[in-house]
Amino acid sequence: MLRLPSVGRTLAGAAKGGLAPANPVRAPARAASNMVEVFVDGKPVEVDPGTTVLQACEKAGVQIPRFCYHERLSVAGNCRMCLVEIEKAPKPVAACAMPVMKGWNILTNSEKTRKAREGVMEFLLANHPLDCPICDQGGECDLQDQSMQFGSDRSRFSEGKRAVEDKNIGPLIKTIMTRCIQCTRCVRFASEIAGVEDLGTTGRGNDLQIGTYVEKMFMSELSGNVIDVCPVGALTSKPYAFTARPWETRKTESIDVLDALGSNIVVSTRGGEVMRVMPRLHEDINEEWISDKTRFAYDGLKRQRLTQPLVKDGSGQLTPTSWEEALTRVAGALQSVRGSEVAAVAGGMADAEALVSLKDLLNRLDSENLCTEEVFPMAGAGTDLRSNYLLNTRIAGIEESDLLLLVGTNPRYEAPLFNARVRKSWLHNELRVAMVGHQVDLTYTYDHLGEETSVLKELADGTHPFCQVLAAAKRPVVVVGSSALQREDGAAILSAVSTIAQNARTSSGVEDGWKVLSVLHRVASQVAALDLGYRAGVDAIRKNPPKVLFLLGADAGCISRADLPKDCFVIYQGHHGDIGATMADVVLPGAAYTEKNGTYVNTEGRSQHTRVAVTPPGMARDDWKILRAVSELAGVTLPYDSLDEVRSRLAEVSPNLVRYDDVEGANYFKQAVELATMVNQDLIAAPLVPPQVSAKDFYMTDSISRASQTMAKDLRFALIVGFKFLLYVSITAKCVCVCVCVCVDVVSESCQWLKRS
Amino acid sequence: MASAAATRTAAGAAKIVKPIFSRDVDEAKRRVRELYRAWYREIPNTVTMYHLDITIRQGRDKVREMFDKNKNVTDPRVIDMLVIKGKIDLQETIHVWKQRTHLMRYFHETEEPRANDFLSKFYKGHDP
Amino acid sequence: MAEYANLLRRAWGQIRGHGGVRGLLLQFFRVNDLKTGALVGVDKYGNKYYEDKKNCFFGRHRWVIYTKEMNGKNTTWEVDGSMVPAEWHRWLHSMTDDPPTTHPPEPKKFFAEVHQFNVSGTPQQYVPYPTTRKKIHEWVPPKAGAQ
Amino acid sequence: MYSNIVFVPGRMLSLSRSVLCGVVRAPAAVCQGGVTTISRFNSTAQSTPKKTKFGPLADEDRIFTNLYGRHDWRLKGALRRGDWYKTKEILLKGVDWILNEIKVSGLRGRGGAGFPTGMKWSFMNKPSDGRPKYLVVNADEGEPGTCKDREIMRHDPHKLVEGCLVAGRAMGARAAYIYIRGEFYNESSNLQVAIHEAYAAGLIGKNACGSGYDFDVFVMRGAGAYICGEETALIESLEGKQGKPRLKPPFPADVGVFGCPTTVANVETVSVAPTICRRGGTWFAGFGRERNSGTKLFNISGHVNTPCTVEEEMSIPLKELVERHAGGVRGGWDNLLAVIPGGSSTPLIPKNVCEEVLMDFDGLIQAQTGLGTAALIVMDKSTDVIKAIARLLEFYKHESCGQCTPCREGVDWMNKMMWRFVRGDARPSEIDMIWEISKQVEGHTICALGDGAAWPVQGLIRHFRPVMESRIAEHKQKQQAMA
Repeated sequence: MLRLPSVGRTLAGAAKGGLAPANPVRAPARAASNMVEVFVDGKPVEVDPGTTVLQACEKAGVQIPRFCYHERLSVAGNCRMCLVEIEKAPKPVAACAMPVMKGWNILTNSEKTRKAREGVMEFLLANHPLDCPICDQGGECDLQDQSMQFGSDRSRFSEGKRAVEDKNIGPLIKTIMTRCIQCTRCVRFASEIAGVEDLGTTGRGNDLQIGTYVEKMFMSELSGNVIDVCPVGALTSKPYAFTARPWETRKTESIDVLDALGSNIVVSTRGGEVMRVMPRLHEDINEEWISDKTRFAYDGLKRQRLTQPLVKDGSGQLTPTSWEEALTRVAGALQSVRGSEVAAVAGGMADAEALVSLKDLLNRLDSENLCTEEVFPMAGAGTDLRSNYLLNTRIAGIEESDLLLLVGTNPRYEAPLFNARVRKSWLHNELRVAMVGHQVDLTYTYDHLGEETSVLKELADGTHPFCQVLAAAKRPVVVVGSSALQREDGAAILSAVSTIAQNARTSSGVEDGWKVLSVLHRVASQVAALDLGYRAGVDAIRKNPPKVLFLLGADAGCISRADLPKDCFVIYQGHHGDIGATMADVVLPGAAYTEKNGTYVNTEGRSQHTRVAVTPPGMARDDWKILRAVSELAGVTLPYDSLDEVRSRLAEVSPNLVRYDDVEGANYFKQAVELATMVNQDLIAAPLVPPQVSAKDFYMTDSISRASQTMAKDLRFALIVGFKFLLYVSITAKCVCVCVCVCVDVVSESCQWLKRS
Repeated sequence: MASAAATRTAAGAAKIVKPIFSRDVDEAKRRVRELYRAWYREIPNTVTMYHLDITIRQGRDKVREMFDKNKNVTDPRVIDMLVIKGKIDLQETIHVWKQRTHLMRYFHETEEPRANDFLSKFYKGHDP
Repeated sequence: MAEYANLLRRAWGQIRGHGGVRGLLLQFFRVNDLKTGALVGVDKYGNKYYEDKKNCFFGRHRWVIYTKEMNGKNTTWEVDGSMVPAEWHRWLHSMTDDPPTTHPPEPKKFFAEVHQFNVSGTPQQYVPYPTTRKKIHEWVPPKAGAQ
Repeated sequence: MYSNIVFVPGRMLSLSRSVLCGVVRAPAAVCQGGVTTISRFNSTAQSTPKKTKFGPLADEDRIFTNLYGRHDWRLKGALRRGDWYKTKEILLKGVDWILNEIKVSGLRGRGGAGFPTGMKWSFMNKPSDGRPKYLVVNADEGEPGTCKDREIMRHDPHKLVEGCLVAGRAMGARAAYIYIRGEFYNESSNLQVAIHEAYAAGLIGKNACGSGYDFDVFVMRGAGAYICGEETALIESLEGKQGKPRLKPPFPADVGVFGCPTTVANVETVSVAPTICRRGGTWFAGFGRERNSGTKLFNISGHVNTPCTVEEEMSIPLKELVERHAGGVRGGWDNLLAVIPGGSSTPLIPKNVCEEVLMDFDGLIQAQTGLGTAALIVMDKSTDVIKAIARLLEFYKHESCGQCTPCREGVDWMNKMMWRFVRGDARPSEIDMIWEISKQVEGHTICALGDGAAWPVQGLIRHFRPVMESRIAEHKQKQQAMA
């Protein structure tokens, strides 16, 4: 590269400016945009000041090899793989950490750069075991790929290799620490994103090890992400170990439904079996992380499945049967009833297609008894105003806010990625968090205002001292957990919270587009069900027991046989044999979220859809198809035969449901508050305690995770390790005591000796 | 038939098509009859050659059925084409280029027709 | 004329060999064949084994007339090749010329005490099954009385 | 002292420094090479007439007058030796005057890198953004062979305390943290006593020396890691974290200890500052060659008759230094094999080079080694030089922090190879290989420990390759005889 940067610049300028004098034309433009011009292999690139060399190269389309650098983590700069030569600089610089200076010429493929990379690669491989053939990372290993591209073709390391003892950090993550290249990505992930200081380095030099200091579980609801973050096979998935190779799996982009966030996922399948679930990038929802439940509960999709229709025989035993018989039974039962004699309950994982089919079916039977399992206060505006039940601020909106008030929720376990977003904002944007409700362990500090409902009242009246902080906030957000609204005084709580939000809104003087009040849901189907006009809660059914009850994946146990008349005919349609199926007279096997094209609306009102990764097992069918078939046999044929037709019906009912990846905002806060004031319900004094208080409540919340053995193991481990850790601490404390005593003795001895001498 | 031919000539004033073999329907019909006779004579041979588990009567009935299937065809070009195909089929049968199953397939359809309505598709499987 | 005499003689021989016209017809409808020969032996189930080296060519010179009732099953019309027990199977298929009547087989523990029919096509037949683990474990509904 | 490993001052460090000053001052100065920058700053010293003879140092020119602890080290004795004399006046003369004196004196950092001190201190004089500034004194003297700072702290602690005040004033620091090596128990104890005395006498603390300037001095004891002598690792350790070097940039002058602008300086550098201010920069610049001016503490250890620490003029010939102060090499000069001239991390030089070489920064760089901390390790002909270097590598392997790859893996690899070379259990081609590996470590690491581990090996191969080859041949013969 003989061309100097200055020459290059004039050349570029001449080419661009044509006849006009190049520099005077270009200089003001650059001064105005405040950009820095650098050269990547002689090619000019304009970047913002403070950009690192690596980012500048990426902008120029040159990929720099890296191990320790990760966009969402702090820069460590310790792998040295990203060394590049800067023209006229004596030493190669670490591209990930070095900010560019004006006029630098970055040589990404010079002799010196290549030598540096090859040298670092050789050192990394020197102590890396040669177990790629049995390594789970094989095929998606950064070290493997980059050594093919940048490494030497032979080894000259003839000394003994280092070996490191494997650590047991729980039933989810398998560690093979000999493979570790000490990039510390996992350590940084744990301390920055997950917010648990569990991982760290011990030892120094060649004996540097990554670990948890003492043997304990890596207790984080986001722990699985270290598997993706690890560039080598040191941290791999324990349930996935030795089951599949990345090149033999088929990847399907889908949506997670185990919480209300709708994290974007990739489902890897092989031979009609889900092998693993991995995150997919979505900046507005999950960035590139997913929670452990999303990642590891997939083995629940293979157990306790409903694979054939079941019908109760004379002895009351559910026996397998054919679709014809089961559907005939169901249709017969439906034909004999009209109006309020038939009711339906939708569960937490029902897709919008099934929901709309069920609603249409029951409407044709003159029934409006359609409920969701999750309760939502119907007094006041209730679910009539969409703004009342959405996370209006949106997940990404938390990053712009400066004050967050959580009411009766534990986001760490109800929506782990929402919690991660809050932590991110708390860490980088100085977000202040306050909480009304049970004091739980979040990954950030917060002002605990108390767990009594009276606090809410004081906040709404403006008599609480925190109101001043609330009033001073520029972009406040109030998030109320859906569990808080499930109480008997839910309407009163919602009314109080919306008053607080409205007060904060007026005092902050924030622009109209900013939404203050937000509801954090816990189940995936709720928003879509409410959008479609389902009634929240099963109270109506309890009060007015039907003759025929249709359960669409309703497994939360809201309604039981005891609530129903003896001769009530219960139909369960779903994918898992759980609480719902055991009480049913007919069981219709449906498809789980990896097996159907289903529309789900997340808690912020964003409509997304899953895709078919595997076919439903056995005789199971898509949920809306079952309902369509039932309707035909019952003589009230629904007017859609294909998925597109169902979706156009969805669009008729609620157009936002088919505008995928688009958030339809809601904006009737004022009216909602006015209506809420008409609620004449009193707050109950009972403290606000979210149902998921600690880690042990996180793992088994729905029919899929209840069927998952991994989740069960994790739960057990969480309990055992907690105990073991206590034991450990006490032993360590004892040892320390003894050591301290000895030391004190020695010191006093030596002091006396010194005095004498 | 003549009127049909007449209308065709009237319509074909603008478009004159080249015949394959037959210039009119009668000639085509003659060819069909010749083919039918050839098949009729060949059936006993076929039954023995292929050890078919049918009687000669059944075979001839099948031939007739196959011819009757196209009885409403009036275009001599189409008829000629069908005759050519029939001849090819006959030759293959005479020379035992076929196997038993190829012949028996005339008597029994092995594939079931695809389901069309929603319900039968639903009973059938996942993705009809 | 001599030919007809011969034919008659053979016909008489057949009728006599099968115990009259009724026996001949029974034999004809049971096995579609009429042969007479020397009775070599009868196994314990009642199957009779014949041999005729003079009139039959090799390969058709030994045959069996099946018993009419074996292992509790009426075998008058439903005869099956697997009714021949192992020791006679050897002789019948010309693996040896020594019938088990003169050369009884050495007792082996793997010889079945009671000869079994072939169970193919019956519910007892062997069906190959995969040894890999099931991909989907279906839900087993709880027993009705358990609740 | 650790930071002495950074021994190619004009090249490595000054690139980043020049970049930094480019940011601070005029963006136009970026393109200037590091060497130019240095000569620009030292041009003030050029007016002195050319000297040709260096050393011995006259007694009245010694700065450290209680180096051997023959006098009282407490405040009373220090005052008698002239410490704290007119410190107030120095402080009152202002920042610019002090900085100018230091610049005129041509003082270069005594920790090993030899970066011009006046320039380094002047980096701190940016307009304040509200954060306090700190002076951190690097007293984590861990370099094998080096024992100069401990002498200062044990026998002349007031020189250091006063130096902290003067240097702190020059950079507008709020406080000084003295990070002292954990093993230096008596030294830290004496230093602490001296600080208490100074506080009691009103020399430091609120309104130090009555100058109206508030300045505190704290002592922090390390826990015994060599790497904590590297300036950023020292800062990390000071903050209570694992002592692992930080990435630069940002440099400590921007973001240092507790996120505030910080300068890390060596004990000796800080200690000589008051004397320079008192006697004038030109006095100090009068010693030694141009750009290598001043006096320096030399430590002479190893195979000499009287190992010692001595203050001498810079640029004194190595031979004269050894003969005059250390009583000569054991068994006479001809018995000399090699000398490591600047602490363990500088490459060794064989006898023929030792004859001529001058003990200063530039002279030793010409001899392909470095002044480092000016700790001479003398080895006579009884030394197994390969084993000596192997032992040094063992040390570096043990002290590598393990943060970045080339040092973590490379030093361990070189160590394993070196011990094979000691036995001769190697192939001759592996000499080239270890040279290449050392080159792969050098310059690719976050801090300079990797360089410090690579250089001794390179020095060995450069000067003693025949020894290594004959050792290998011997071993091969022995193996063949055994077989």
